[in-house]
Amino acid sequence: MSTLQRDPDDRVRVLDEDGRVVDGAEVPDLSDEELVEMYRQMRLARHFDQRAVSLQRQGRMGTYPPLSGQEAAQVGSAAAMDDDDWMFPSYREHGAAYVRGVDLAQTLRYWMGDERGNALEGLNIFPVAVPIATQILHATGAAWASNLKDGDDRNAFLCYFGDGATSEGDFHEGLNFAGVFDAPAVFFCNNNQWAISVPRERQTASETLAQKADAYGFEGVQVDGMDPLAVYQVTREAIEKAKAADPDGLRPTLIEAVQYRFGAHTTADDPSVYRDEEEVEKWKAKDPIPRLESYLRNTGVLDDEGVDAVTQSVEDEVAEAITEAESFERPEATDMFDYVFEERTERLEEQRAHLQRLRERHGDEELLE
Amino acid sequence: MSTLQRDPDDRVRVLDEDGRVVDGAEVPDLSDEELVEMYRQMRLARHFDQRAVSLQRQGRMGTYPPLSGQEAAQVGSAAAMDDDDWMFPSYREHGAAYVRGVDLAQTLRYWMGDERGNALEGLNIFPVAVPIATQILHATGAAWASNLKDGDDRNAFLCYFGDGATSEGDFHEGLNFAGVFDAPAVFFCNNNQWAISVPRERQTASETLAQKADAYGFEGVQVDGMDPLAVYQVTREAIEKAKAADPDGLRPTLIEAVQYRFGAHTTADDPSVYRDEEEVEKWKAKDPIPRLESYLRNTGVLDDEGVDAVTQSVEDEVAEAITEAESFERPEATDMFDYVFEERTERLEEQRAHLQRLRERHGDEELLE
Amino acid sequence: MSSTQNLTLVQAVRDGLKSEMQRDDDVLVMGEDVGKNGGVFRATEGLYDEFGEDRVIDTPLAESGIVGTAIGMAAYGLKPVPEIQFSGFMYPAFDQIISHAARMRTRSRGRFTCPLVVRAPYGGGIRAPEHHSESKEAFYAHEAGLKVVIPSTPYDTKGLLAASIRDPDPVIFLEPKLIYRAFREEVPDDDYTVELGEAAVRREGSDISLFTWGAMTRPSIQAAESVAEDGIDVEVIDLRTLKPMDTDAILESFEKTGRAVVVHEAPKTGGLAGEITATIQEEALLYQEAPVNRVTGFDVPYPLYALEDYYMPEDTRIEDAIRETYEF
Amino acid sequence: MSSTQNLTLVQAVRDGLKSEMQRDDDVLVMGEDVGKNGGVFRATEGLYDEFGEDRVIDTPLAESGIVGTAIGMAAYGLKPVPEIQFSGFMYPAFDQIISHAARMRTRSRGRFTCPLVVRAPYGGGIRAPEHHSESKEAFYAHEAGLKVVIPSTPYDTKGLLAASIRDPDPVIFLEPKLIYRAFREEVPDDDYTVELGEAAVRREGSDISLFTWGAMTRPSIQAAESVAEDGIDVEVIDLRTLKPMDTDAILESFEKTGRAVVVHEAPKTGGLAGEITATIQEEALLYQEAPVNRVTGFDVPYPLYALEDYYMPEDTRIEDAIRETYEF
Ligand SMILES: Cc1ncc(C[n+]2csc(CCOP(=O)(O)OP(=O)(O)O)c2C)c(N)n1
Ligand SMILES: Cc1ncc(C[n+]2csc(CCOP(=O)(O)OP(=O)(O)O)c2C)c(N)n1
Ligand SMILES: [Mg+2]
Ligand SMILES: [Mg+2]
Repeated sequence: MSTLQRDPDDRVRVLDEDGRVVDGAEVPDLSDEELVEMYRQMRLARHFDQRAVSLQRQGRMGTYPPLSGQEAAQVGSAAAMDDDDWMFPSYREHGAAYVRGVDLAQTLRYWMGDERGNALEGLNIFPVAVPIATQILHATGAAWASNLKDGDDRNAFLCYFGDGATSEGDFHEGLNFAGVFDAPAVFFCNNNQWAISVPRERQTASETLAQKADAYGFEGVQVDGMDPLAVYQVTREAIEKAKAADPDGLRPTLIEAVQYRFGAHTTADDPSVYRDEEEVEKWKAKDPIPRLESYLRNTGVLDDEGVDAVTQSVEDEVAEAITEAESFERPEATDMFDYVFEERTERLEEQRAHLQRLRERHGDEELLE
Repeated sequence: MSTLQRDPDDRVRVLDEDGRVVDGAEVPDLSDEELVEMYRQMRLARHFDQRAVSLQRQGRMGTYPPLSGQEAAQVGSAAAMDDDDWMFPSYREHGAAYVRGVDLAQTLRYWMGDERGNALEGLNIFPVAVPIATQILHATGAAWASNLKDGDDRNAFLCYFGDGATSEGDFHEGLNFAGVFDAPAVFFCNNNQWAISVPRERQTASETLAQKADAYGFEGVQVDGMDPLAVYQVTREAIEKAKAADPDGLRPTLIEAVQYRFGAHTTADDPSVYRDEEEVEKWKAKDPIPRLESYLRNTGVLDDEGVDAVTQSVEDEVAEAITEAESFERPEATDMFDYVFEERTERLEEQRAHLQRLRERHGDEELLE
Repeated sequence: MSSTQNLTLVQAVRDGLKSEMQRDDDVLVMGEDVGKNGGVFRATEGLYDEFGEDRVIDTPLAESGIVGTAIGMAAYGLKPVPEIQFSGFMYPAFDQIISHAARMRTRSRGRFTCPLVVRAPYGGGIRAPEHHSESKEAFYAHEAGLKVVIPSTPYDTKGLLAASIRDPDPVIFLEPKLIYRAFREEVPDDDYTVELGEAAVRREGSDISLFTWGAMTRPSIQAAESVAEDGIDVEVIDLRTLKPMDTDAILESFEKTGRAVVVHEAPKTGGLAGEITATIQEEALLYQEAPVNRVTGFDVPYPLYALEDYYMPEDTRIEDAIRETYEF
Repeated sequence: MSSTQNLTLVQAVRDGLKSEMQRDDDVLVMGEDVGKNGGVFRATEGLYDEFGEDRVIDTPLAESGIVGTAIGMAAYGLKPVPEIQFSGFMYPAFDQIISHAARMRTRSRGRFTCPLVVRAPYGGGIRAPEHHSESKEAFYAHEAGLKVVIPSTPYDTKGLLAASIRDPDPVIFLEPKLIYRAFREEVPDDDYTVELGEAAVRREGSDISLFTWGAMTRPSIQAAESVAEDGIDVEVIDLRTLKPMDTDAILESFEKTGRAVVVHEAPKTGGLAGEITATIQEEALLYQEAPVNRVTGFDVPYPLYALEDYYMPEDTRIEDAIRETYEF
């Protein structure tokens, strides 16, 4: 039986909290190298996150949304995508983006206030958009376009969003359109229990978020979002289903990955105001990283040496990315006039010239003070 | 077992298409007088509708949305409300509004382009609002306010909308808020199979509309919307539930009343473009009016004489309303400045004076030509 | 010589859609009731039969859904032309229009663009229910990243629609439904474009410049003809594109006349007459001989039809304003 | 004599909410993170503890839901003060604001009203992510049925917020977050109102009138002080209420100076500087000695923070415009 057909209340798991395979669970068919790479990517996401938070504290970066605790959901799901599949991120998917080929330096650049960090040429990734849930419609639209354009050669379109996003009208309209037009979409809800300070129970009275799929006529499944193998497995099945015409069911799937954000909502947030340290500790016991590490150690895939090598590679890679990001030049001031329309209108030309005159007259320092 | 707890796929029925009580169904506890009054109100709604359509054809009224076929849903549900309960109509609820005390002449006046027809002083009815699904949020907000303001003395808040409305974001947000804040609301969906030319199947891939309630953690029920007694029964239970604190469940209910619009979407619409006469005929066999009439004749509550008396009273009442509506004076031209804010701003005073000068200078005929 | 057809404005919409769909397989039409039903105003009539349900798509009733999925489609290489049934129902899609359609190019530094055209009938005067008569072009013109087009003749409608569809950026295309069927004009069968951003002189004149667009063009010309009898020579300019606006045409005319009237249906406060006035006096104050006269809707919610004729600027009111400006 | 506190602007918001909630049990606060968390800017800090979860309500993440239910509440006799976390997230609620809050009184001929205040932090300059920096007051000012208020000092903030809450009609209350904590001012502990629709003269002057609001008030005063050294005497007027606008104050000042500069953060095209300019020349053309100079944001999507300082009008740019206008 496909995991997607389970009762949504029945959360899919592969590894328990100590990294042991759960009774009756099937371990997804991944090579040792692939497993180690998943582990490395999760470690990298965690390390990147810690460094990014400290850059922000030092004033070297603007507001930043941390992901620690959510590595299994991000890496497990992104790893399950095929090369040509498309990803529609929220603002927190730095780990998933990395797995899909986004330079860490680009990610940093974006959060350093440089929109060029969001220009991901050549990758099947939509730019980060901040308004909650709105990207769900873009994912549905692109997936639906693939029905219309791509014949049988369809890709899957995976869209991330949070538990809070499920309350927005765009969530509803997006999933409804996906059902009606049988779009090859995978809706991946990172239920990290909190939408800033609002707990999951306050967001909706429904028992699970997965069951909301029923309103759109397709399947919903709840997965342990801190179990990378379970996430991989469920996402993989959803991706395959999206691409295979199944006369008995619809292509879209709603995945609810149950997880926890260990840190603050963003660097501007202080979670101690609204949640207990106790709760955080409870969830830290489910930390996906030691969990996968234990599994890999237990199965002999990884040893101390392997772990050290990962640590080293991760630290080097992040350090390098930070150096690179900080060495980027500030964008040209007039850059802002260049992406309004394909061609600058007369009024934009005038305004651009006006800005140039101001810069000449007063110098950049004066204008930026 | 409350009808609300049935599986939503299991449509509640009391009368079959010939007006006989369905096996095992319980007939709601209504007196003969109440039953005859329901019958009369349905007849009146039908007759009113036919007359309104012909007024529009004669140019005596603007665009009008007919209700024929939907009388059981409107009258059955409105009759189930207690005096102090609140109603939030869509634009098609002329019948329900009548049951709740709205003058037919007022309804006509509104569709004759006079906003005063929407000013229903003294009745617990919200004004008609045209943007689809938006009134669901108002109903939820008012119901929620009653939680906050009215202590245990809560009223129920019944909100009507169509099958098409379930696709809008406001439907989702409204039901979600109602679930979270346990608002005493009854969401009454008139699933008349069509949203203008878009069929129900195209609106959403979910099997029923009733099952969408599951996404909000409360009950959804499907009822035969062309069976006035079934509609009455289900609505009555939902209203009672909304007012009684039940520790085991939430107050709101979603009712999907399955029915059919016999006529055009509005007088501006031509349904023959998008649907077959055959389909219409199939649904006409379920016409709620002969159905209730048969039941009342079979049970001896009504005979030819009674039916004739109803016919007469209905024709008289509608004719009178038309005369009254057509005798209303056009609103004062300057009326439009009076309900922008509580007090006219300086700019509104100027504009009002400007209009008055124009009228004096050129006369109303010239301005209105 | 290419053949023409005698079309109404709404027929020209349909003809424009049709020829662009024939020209480019990526163009598709989507919205509520646009398919089988051919649109509530028949603007898409026949397209469903000709192009099939994959290119003329009846959607669920959800405006944010329509525009939001169209944005995803556009980014994926299609050229969707979503219809919103009435411009008063664009607000549920406002976030997608403002936050995404208008920002996608900037956000992705040009990798993703939004070559979509949001069509909607707008404006009053047709005895319609509430929210069916608004004209809020100023909302869209204020948002960087959007173009705003309002045709006033059948010929322009087809050509401007084609230009909008071929434009690589999002265009809000508002159709004056009051004149959907008010008159006919010869419209070429072949496809052609009328360039965005160019105003049209509808009547040459030397005393006063009148700037307007959409359904207000006709009563403006009428008023101009009427005052011409008294020797007041009004130049009537139909702006056609509200953003980018043809400032050159505005200034050229104003520098000739030194007097201007701006006519629009939208409420006065914050309407585009203010923008035009500000532009004029910024660039041509020294030519100015009288205040720019704004003839607009009143600052009230658009009234139901018993009163709408009092709300709408019509020839009498425009005439009054012309005389006032002339005599200043 | 009544006591005062030395408050920042955001503290004055909180103090204003608090004293209105103490005064009137029907006033309640609702929105995302306004409760336990006290708001992402701490504008509702402490209110949850003082008034409880029935009057300081954390809602699900749904802006249309927040404003739409607030409309239902308002019609049912409460006085909700919904917060939208950033003004860039008001668009999902746009339909409820435009089609309902602004129309309820008209639609029901005054039976139902919308005494609600939609609060949102607006404007740029705080190094925030996309959609956190917009200023689109012109959208709301263009809609009949809405009032629009933007304070620029702590004292005014409390008084204008109180006036807005007591106002029987819907008010869009935009808070300049750039100056949420920029300075402090003595604010009375007791409740008081600052009347809506009245501008404040921030600096008297005789040569040029400068009209502005919100966060632009401070750099405008700075620019005025700077040009004063060269003998240019600028009158700085903070409009405070953008709708209804204090036209009398505008005209009175302009008739004295004959020259004006209008400063706002919003993009130029369709911004309220156009409305102000049009009003001035409509009523006081004969006093005008130079074009009204619009110093505004550029017509581009608000850039991410690496470039935002180039986007925002600041004292240098304002100073340039003053000199240009003076020398015209
Ligand atoms: C439309 C909109 N409203 C409000 C916000 C402000 N905001 C940013 S993140 C957030 C909470 C999101 O919660 P959730 O969807 O659970 O995602 P998470 O941050 O937990 O990953 C809010 C309210 C926004 N970005 N967009
Ligand atoms: C927000 C919005 N979008 C579009 C419309 C135009 N419109 C009016 S009625 C209608 C169909 C409504 O269908 P349904 O909800 O099933 O109600 P019914 O008319 O069948 O009673 C549409 C699209 C509208 N009034 N409001
Ligand atoms: Mg969350
Ligand atoms: Mg329907």
